[in-house]
Amino acid sequence: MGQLLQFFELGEQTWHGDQRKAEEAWRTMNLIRAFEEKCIELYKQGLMGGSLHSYIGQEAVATGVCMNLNTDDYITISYRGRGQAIAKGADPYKLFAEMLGRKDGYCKGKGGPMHIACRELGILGANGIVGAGIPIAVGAALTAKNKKTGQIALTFFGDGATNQGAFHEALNLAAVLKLPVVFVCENNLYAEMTPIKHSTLNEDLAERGAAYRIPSIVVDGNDVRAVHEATKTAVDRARSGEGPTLIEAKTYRLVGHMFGDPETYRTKEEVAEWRQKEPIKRFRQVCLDEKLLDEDRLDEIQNQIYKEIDTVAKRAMEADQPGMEEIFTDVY
Amino acid sequence: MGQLLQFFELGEQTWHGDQRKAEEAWRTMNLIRAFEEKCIELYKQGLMGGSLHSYIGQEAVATGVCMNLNTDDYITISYRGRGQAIAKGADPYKLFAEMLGRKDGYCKGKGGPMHIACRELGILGANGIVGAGIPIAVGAALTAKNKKTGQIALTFFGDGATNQGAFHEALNLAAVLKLPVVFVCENNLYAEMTPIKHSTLNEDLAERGAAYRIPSIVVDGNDVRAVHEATKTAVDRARSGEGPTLIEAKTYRLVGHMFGDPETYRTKEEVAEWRQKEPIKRFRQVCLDEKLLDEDRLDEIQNQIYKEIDTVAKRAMEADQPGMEEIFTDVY
Amino acid sequence: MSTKRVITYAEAINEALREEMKADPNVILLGEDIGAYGGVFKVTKGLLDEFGSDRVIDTPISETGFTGAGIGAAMTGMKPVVEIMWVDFTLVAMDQILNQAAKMTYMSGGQTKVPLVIRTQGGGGRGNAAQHSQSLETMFAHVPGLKVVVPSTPYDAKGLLKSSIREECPVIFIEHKMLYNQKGEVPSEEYFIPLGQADIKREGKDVTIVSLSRMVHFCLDAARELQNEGIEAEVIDLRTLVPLDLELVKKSVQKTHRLVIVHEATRSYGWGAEVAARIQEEAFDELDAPVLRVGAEDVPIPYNLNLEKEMLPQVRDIVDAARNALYLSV
Amino acid sequence: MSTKRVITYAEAINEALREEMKADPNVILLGEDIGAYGGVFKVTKGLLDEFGSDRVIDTPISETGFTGAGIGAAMTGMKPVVEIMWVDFTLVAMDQILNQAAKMTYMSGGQTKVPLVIRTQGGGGRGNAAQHSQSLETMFAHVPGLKVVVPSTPYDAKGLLKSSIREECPVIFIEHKMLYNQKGEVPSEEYFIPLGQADIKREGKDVTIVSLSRMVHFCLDAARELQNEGIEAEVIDLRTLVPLDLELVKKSVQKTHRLVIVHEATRSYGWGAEVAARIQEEAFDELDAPVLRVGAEDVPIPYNLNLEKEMLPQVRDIVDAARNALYLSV
Ligand SMILES: Cc1ncc(C[n+]2csc(CCOP(=O)(O)OP(=O)(O)O)c2C)c(N)n1
Ligand SMILES: Cc1ncc(C[n+]2csc(CCOP(=O)(O)OP(=O)(O)O)c2C)c(N)n1
Ligand SMILES: [Mg+2]
Ligand SMILES: [Mg+2]
Repeated sequence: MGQLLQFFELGEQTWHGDQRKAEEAWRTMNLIRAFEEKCIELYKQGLMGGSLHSYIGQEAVATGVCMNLNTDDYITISYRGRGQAIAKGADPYKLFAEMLGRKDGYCKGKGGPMHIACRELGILGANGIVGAGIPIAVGAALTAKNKKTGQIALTFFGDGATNQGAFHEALNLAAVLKLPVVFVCENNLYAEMTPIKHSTLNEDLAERGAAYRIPSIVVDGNDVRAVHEATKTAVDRARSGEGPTLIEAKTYRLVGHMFGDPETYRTKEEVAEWRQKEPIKRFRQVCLDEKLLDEDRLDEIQNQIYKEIDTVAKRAMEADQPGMEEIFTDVY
Repeated sequence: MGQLLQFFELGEQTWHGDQRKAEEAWRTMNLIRAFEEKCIELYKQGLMGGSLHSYIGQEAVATGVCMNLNTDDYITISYRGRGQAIAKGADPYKLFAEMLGRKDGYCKGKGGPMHIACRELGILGANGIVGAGIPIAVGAALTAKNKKTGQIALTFFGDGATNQGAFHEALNLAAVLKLPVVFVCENNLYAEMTPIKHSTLNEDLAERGAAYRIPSIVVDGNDVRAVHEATKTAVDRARSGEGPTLIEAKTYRLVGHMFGDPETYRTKEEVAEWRQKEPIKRFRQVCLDEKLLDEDRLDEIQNQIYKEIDTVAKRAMEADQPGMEEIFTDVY
Repeated sequence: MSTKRVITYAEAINEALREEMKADPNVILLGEDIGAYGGVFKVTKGLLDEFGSDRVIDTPISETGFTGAGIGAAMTGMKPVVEIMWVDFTLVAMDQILNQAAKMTYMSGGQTKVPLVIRTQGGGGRGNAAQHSQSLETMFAHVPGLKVVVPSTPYDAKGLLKSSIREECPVIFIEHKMLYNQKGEVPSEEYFIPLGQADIKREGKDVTIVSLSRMVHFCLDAARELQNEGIEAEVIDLRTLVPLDLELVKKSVQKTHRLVIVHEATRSYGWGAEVAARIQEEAFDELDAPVLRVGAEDVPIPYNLNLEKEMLPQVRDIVDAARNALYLSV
Repeated sequence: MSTKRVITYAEAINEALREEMKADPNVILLGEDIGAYGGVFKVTKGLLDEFGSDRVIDTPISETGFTGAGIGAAMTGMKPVVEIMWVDFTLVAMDQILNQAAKMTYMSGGQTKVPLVIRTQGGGGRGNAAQHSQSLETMFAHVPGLKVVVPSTPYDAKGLLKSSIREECPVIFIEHKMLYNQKGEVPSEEYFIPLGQADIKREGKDVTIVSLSRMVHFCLDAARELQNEGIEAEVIDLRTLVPLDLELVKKSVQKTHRLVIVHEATRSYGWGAEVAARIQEEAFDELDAPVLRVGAEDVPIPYNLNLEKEMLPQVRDIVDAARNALYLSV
């Protein structure tokens, strides 16, 4: 099984001089961060229902992964899924509107934070049930293979999700049918308040992919370049008909599981340590070190994004509520 | 993960001169075979309801495994579960009575072939749902650990069951909680009419145990001594608090998945080849070669068992039907 | 029907699948042992040979996995027909069915359609015991977002399955194991039966008996017995629980003023309660007697064939209920 | 009650667990985040510290695995209380609940008891959308072999949970997310409430309103509004669906001759239908009006809070139904 498990190492030349990529990554990561921060603000103001599961700290995963995808590639995501939706190209206005339950939201306000979907972007839907989106992505890959469209499917899920039966059944099915699907496990070390190391003996969750004879790659999930490159291999494999790959991206969520989480299950020191390794700060340094983007350009983009997010959020806050007749539509 | 996967090899001295063991194994295997053959007869006569899933060909697994168990150790089994029940000490009369739906049956005729259970023997119950007995055995192991009784739990399931979510969740839970449980996968190469090699890429299903960091052993399931010895390691590990083990016993069912199965999915040659390797014939040769039991003794035991099974089956055929009031008992 | 042709329920379903697969290359099948073996009830016989392994896919034993894959495929342009071998096994895939398939369209605000059919079979009658004999249609009917079809004859099975495959929403199609070999007339011409239309299987004026699946035949037998006593029972086959054709039942009750509901599902909290509740709600003044229900006893299904028979509804129970509804002493 | 003491629903449940764990070393807890964290709804707070990690077991996210383990442990001498965080997630463990726990005793001919409690919580009201707001109690009630408890107050929750843990059969205990912070009187003395006893939460003579869980409070609010119009509603809290205390409902209907049933579960094929069907069956001549039902609309639960509110039963709907049952124009 050994060869099936690979620890990705970043090549020295990765993205060397590729300003376009750097700018794209910087832009997307900041957009996600700004969006998520704004959501917390809105949630605090009581403008949302349900729970809010923030993606802050994991931006490099969504960004690096989705840089490899085409618009018509399919993804499934989870309740913690706005980051990936943004990276796949989702419109922040429609996202905010959905978070706020408004008519202009992607799901007309009927889905909400846990059920973001966007048909035109191949975002098949976010899931509130841990692991449930994994077999659905496998089905999308089945379509792509069957119709020979060259599309692929990719699914994001957490470390905790690998303990669900749905994960097991979906991976085996994909392996046997050799489907064009990429499994991205965002290992942020915790499933709600339980450290993943308390709920599995595997040091690397990628072992679990290898168990189905699926090539599996462990990658530093806080390094956007590494994520991008590792996923590239997987996406290429899928697109060329070689079957599924699993990527385990090691990362960390810098905020609570959901808004209001007192985070009693981890130390302030642990969080502080990870703040040092957080993806946006790290990538800024990379950009400067490798002379990809200079300080001014980085700040300019960032400021512009934060401003844009502000404007867009305001607009969403003014958007209409869905009409009561929407209760009865879209059932069948 | 490498060391977690072990291919069991029979030592030269195994059972050397141990006539008691040989006689026990010979007796149990023949008892199972005779019982199963008689069931087919009864089924043909229309004396049973439902479907009949025969264990013929796999007798060495149940026998070799259960020789390691105490009466108060727990087992869970499947619809193909009379073999293991007999090996655990079940009374053929009560088994026949249950197969025939009679009042004297283990479950008063209410469970039937798919749901054999015997409380006093620790047989927690056979299951009609593929894989569903696995977590239940894990729970029994939890009791044993919690109460520090020194008991262990052991669960039998098929190759196909390893594709179910319940398998995955149960194994991981047992690994994490380090429970005294042994997982016995009887790989008879087929799940109903589908070759296991069409529904997983793993050459050895034991890989799947190793994936949870559970020590996993591949053993020749048609060699009762090998099964016995391999399981011994596992049972000892469990009993001494070292946690779960998975045993993959490679075997073959010599008859159809169920009575009436036309067996179109495999060749006559394949079956004939396995008939050469079938466990009872093989063990007879071992007994002779190793001078454990001589021809006369072997035949004597065998004849006696067949006679006994005949008598017992007749008695069961005459047993009473359960009273109609039984419809309403045992619900809560 | 223009052509007299008698085939079995299993053959009728097989024909529906074949025709729809021919008509639309997006129709694919997923399930256990459905390929070379043709399915344990022989419903998919010959389809692998005709349509190849890209369209008739044998799956590992992983109902959550392949039902989920069916959902994902349906969301992206296929029309999968998933076989879950026994309705009892839907319970290992219930999240995919009830939390995913049923809700996807709504949660996405109508962006995503899930044109998925889940074919399965249920019911008792052959001693398969507690985990292989259930009638679980009510559960699917209770969760909004699914249509629920439970056909009683070869004709209905074919016409309803063809319509189900053309629906844009998930449909649970529950066959009955004791009906597979039952024969009936099925025209060779193509036809469809829309979901949501109950069918009067026998006309009568004295009492209405509402049922579906295998129990329809028991009701017809009961109606014949009742006829001997001069009672004309009207037998209505609901055919689908969602949508529910309550109008036809109401119309019949307006004529007979008496209603008996018969199902093989456990009596308590079964779908019969819904029909009873609706009728007394909407046609209270039409009723000359309480709506009566005949269902399986509230116990798991025992293996012993005598016990099983006794706990499932029998013709005698239906006759008794009808007589009760007419205030005749039983 | 001898002692005036006011605590929350969550605290009452916590007390029940603590007391039963003290009383019987075989009582253990299994679930996600129930240990150090004390459960996402804080129901198991402090129990890990008091009873240790052998008895309060944090599990991986694998409801089938740990529910199954709960069953196996129950069969062998423990009394596990399994927490499934949201009732919506029971759907990933439905086989273990409905095919295993519910049927084990019967299938074994009474050899095996399964003294297992599955605690979970359901209901809408806080914008948790389609997969986190359901009321699925009817499904569990439909499958024989389980008892089903759905408490509405701290007092009931504590007394019923203590009894549930002492049952010899599997019990599904469904809490309501909107009730956890609700306060009520709970005596400090030990007490038990037997399963199967409905409770009159308010006496009245004009119309009977039957409900459970959070809706009981809505019914009481409705009763207060009705009182302003001179209508005295009797509010009955069923407390358990299995066993079902139909006698108390019948007695009330014999007095009021009018019945309204209120539940947060989807209206169609919900438990209200069963109560309606039974009452019209068994007390037909007592009814002066059809039994009316108020339930959630037959759609998945929308995220938007206005839409959610509108599709779930509200006090206004209950008042309207009661007026309807009295043939007063709404
Ligand atoms: C089947 C199921 N069980 C439990 C939950 C409750 N729950 C929501 S998020 C979560 C933790 C998931 O952890 P992980 O997969 O690591 O994802 P992360 O939240 O870290 O992104 C749990 C247990 C659920 N939504 N679904
Ligand atoms: C959840 C579930 N799916 C499908 C079935 C139907 N079924 C019964 S036996 C069987 C094959 C099981 O194969 P395996 O685990 O290898 O055991 P074997 O029959 O070979 O002993 C299948 C698919 C079932 N009983 N339960
Ligand atoms: Mg996580
Ligand atoms: Mg097998």
